[in-house]
Amino acid sequence: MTPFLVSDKWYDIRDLGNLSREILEAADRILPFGVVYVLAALIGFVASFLLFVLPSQLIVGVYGERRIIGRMQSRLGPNRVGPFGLLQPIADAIKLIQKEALTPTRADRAVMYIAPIIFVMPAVLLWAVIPFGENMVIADIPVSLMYFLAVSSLPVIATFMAGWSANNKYSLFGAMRIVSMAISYESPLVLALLGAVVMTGTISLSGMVAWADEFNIWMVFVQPLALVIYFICVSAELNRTPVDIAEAESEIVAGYLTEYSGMKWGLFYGMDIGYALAASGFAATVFLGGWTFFGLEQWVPGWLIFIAKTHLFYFLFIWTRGTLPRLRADQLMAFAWKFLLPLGVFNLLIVSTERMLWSEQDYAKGLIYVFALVNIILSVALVYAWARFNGYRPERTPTRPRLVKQAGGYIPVGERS
Amino acid sequence: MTGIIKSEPFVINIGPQHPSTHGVFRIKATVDGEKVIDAEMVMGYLHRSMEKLAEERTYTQNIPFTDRTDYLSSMSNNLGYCLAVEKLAGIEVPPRGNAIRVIMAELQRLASHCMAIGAFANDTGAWQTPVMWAFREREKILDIFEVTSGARLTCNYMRIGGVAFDLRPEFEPMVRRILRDFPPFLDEMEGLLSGNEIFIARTRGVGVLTPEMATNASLSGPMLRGSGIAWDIRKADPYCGYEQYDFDIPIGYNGDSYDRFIVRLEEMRQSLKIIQQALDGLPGGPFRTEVPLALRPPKGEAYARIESPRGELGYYLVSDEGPSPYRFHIRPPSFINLSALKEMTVGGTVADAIVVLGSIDIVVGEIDR
Amino acid sequence: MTRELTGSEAAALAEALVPGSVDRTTETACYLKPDRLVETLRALRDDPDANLVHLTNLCGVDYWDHFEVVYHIQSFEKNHLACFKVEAWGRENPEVPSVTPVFHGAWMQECEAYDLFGIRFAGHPNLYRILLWEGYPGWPLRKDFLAMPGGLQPGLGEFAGVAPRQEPPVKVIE
Amino acid sequence: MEGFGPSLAFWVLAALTLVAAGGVMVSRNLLHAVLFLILTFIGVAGFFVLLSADFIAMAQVIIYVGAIAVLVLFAVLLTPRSGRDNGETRWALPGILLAVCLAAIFLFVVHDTAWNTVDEAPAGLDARSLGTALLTTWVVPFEIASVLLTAALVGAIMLTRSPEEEAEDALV
Repeated sequence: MTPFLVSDKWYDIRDLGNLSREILEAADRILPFGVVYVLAALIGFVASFLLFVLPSQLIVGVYGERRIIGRMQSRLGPNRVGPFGLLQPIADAIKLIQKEALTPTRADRAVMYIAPIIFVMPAVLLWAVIPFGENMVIADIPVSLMYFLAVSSLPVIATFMAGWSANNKYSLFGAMRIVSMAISYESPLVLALLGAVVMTGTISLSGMVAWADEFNIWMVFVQPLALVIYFICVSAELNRTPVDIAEAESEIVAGYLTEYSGMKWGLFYGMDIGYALAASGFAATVFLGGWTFFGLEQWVPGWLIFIAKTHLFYFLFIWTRGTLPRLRADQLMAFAWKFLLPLGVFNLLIVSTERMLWSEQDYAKGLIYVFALVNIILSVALVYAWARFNGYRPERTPTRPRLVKQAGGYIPVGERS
Repeated sequence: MTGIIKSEPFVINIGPQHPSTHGVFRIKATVDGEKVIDAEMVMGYLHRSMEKLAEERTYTQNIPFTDRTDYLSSMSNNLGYCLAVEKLAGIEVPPRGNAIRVIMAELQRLASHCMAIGAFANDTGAWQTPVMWAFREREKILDIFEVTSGARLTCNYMRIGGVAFDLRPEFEPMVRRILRDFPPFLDEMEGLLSGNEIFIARTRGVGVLTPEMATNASLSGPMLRGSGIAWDIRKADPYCGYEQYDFDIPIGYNGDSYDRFIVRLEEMRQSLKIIQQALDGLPGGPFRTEVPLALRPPKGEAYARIESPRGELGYYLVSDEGPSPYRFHIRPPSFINLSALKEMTVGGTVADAIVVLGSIDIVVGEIDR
Repeated sequence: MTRELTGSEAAALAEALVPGSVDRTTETACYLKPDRLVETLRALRDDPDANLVHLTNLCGVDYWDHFEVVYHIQSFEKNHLACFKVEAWGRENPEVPSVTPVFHGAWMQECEAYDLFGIRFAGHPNLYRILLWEGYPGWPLRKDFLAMPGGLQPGLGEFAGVAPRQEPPVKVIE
Repeated sequence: MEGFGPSLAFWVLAALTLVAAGGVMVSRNLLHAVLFLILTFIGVAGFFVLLSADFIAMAQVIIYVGAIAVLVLFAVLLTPRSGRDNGETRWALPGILLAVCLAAIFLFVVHDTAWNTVDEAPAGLDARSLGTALLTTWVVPFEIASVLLTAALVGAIMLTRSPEEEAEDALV
């Protein structure tokens, strides 16, 4: 199974967890009790910032997003600072730090100051439970899926605080919208994830990866509808473009960020990308099999596979951002309650039935592929049927105007000219 | 027990510094939650008193002013003013001059509509992609203007009695390239926006204008045609020989923002048709009638109008036989197209108001003059 | 080709609908009596023969002793354009009736004419200074405007909104 | 609970929760009170973690912080009086008296009850056993609670409907 690398040894590069564990245990033998954990936390913070936050969130996130969007918009994107413009995010950050952080006179200063800090913390905490590879998870708690949902509900509070405290009507609009959207989109999101939970029978992310590894199938094939619902809901919660009504720049200027400037704004901006990456990582873990790739992880380090999957998913966010217009707030609410929520319930019903059948068959391995096929067909049919039921008739919209040869008065729609 | 959640109406200023007002223009909107219950326009931030200034300068010196009213379609503005002066003084333009004018005006319509649909898509929230694509094409047209007139935005190319310079040899291949490249771009734009469910959901049924309302509110251009009224001054009152060209008037169905968008898109196709015909049949000969620099038209008045990209652009000139106009009035299409803004926005949400404003396609330089 | 009605043609249309509404005619325009203006334009708008439904242009002109308000109204179906005018005498408080009840599109243009000429439009729902700010001294498009504050020569000194300096640096018109 | 870390965590969390709870009472701005309430919820979730009830801690954060607090924020924003502070109330003195009485009862109960202590965390506090318990042993209370919540949902919708909306629906 292990062709050229020896497993379970600290020098096995496929598994960085071994290395860090070896180092920790060695240090624990030398240092007095407890000190090593404080040291490890400090080193871990610095190292994760240097090794992960900086390259992944700043370089790949900001730079990659700007380059890809630039390519989609037939322009170049950042290409001046450093090789290929790679240092552009760092230059931006330095610029933002130098800028004055203005606070409006009548603003609620304390709340406005705390909001970006509260916004940043969950973005970092989210990564604690995501397995990067075998044994490479910071806190392998048994309820890690719940943990992810719980922590990711915190930034809503921070954005609300930001919008409300700035004493600006646009900000207040943004705060109102984000609060109503958080309420609406939390329920279909949880319903969609429940499908995956019921299928795997665990709420631990490592358990889900192990399930994908065991049955050699990714959750996305078993639960395609859940992934679609998850993607839409998470876009809404993260304020990504098709549904970024909370900071809709053409309507309410910048929403809850209107009065922010300098690094306070920079934290919001940077962590938006951080959340999008965390959500992508979560999706890669739950739906795309995490660090496994049908056996390829024996040859390639698992964490590389995981990062590739994460950025594949993140590319979806960028793609939708570069393509789609924005929905209106009331349309979004209607979409969540009338479309996503019923679909989520249907999906849960289907997956529960399948799970029951499956458990009666003693979790036969072949049956899961049948389920996958059935679910893909059912999902398409369900979306189509529910859209028709909601009165969706695409053929009613003519996309070309009528043409007339001669100028004159009003021509009613029925009349040919 | 009533049990109704009541929200307090409050006033928000959309503008003057706002990403979607396309300049310093302000809507004072009273909103109840997200719903607009009253809208009031505040304008004049860019008022430069052009009509007064023009009374102190000669007829020829006034041409650069017209560049700066609607700075997104300076060729059309030049043309309208020159037509008014020619009508007042009874000057004939040679056929080559007319053909060049038509090509320029139609290229300007392409450039201006690029901006209009790009900015409109931006207002619906499409994050910059349509506007960038539109700008890519617009740049090519501005390059042609640069080659021909020396300026990209404020061209100052038309003259009383013709145009300022003859065409350069590079001109024709550049226009042919536009004719080749533009239809694929329009198809691309249609693929990106016209059939997009979100775009349709955002614009269909938003800012509906009935034909009666559109007529009564003096609207013109794509606003009028979007409401189903077949009215195009190029057809109804041809100038510069538009009667020789074969083209159609696109008209909409319900008069909503989406109709105005597809009308603009189709107008670009029609413009390409006109340019093709005008370029194929470009006559030789002089491009300008010689006109005295200090022109003194006979006593009288003239109202001449053209179909500018935004609608009916009229110039009303009164002459007292002096070297400068006694009265110089511009009938700005985007100013008068705003007449129905309140009727279109009230009852919708703030997001709808932005879409409606985008569909009107205002240029603040023209509103305030 | 749009037919531009001559003054007498336009007068005939107006006179047929509202007798006694025409003041006089010129070659290009038909002068209406101010007190019959709204009535006449409404009749012309509703009459299927005249069908003057689209008020294209509305503007004021200052002729020193009187002001004229010019209305260009066109028909889509008949494809003709008529020019009507009304006169307002006196420089202190010129007033003409507002046609906003007939043509909604007139309201902004009337505001503009009020703003720049000081012509009051009686019956306008909300006549305010649309381009300049409330309290701006003077009416900029009047012919005597630049000579007004402190009697300054046009193009040489200060704007009307600025208080004149103690010693005007420019020559004063006698 | 033993060891330095958990003890420290307990005292920090206790201080945080108490200060935040005090903040809810004394803050004059309604929105600040809600934000302090959220902090209190998070502190309580921390206690659940200390009690090795991970699932309940996470549920506490999801439901109370993610949903209920957001709903409260929403309600406060929609209330026209939210701009005013709530400091000027005639009920300050009775409120304090009530709080003192309540505190006395709690202290009495805490002091007088013979708490039995265990050395290690009880087994079966994970999500699976919780779900099994809810859907087997406690299924009747669970269902009754669900029906109650559904009734509350329907009632809330009915109460917030305006007469105009009802008239619109009647036409359709």
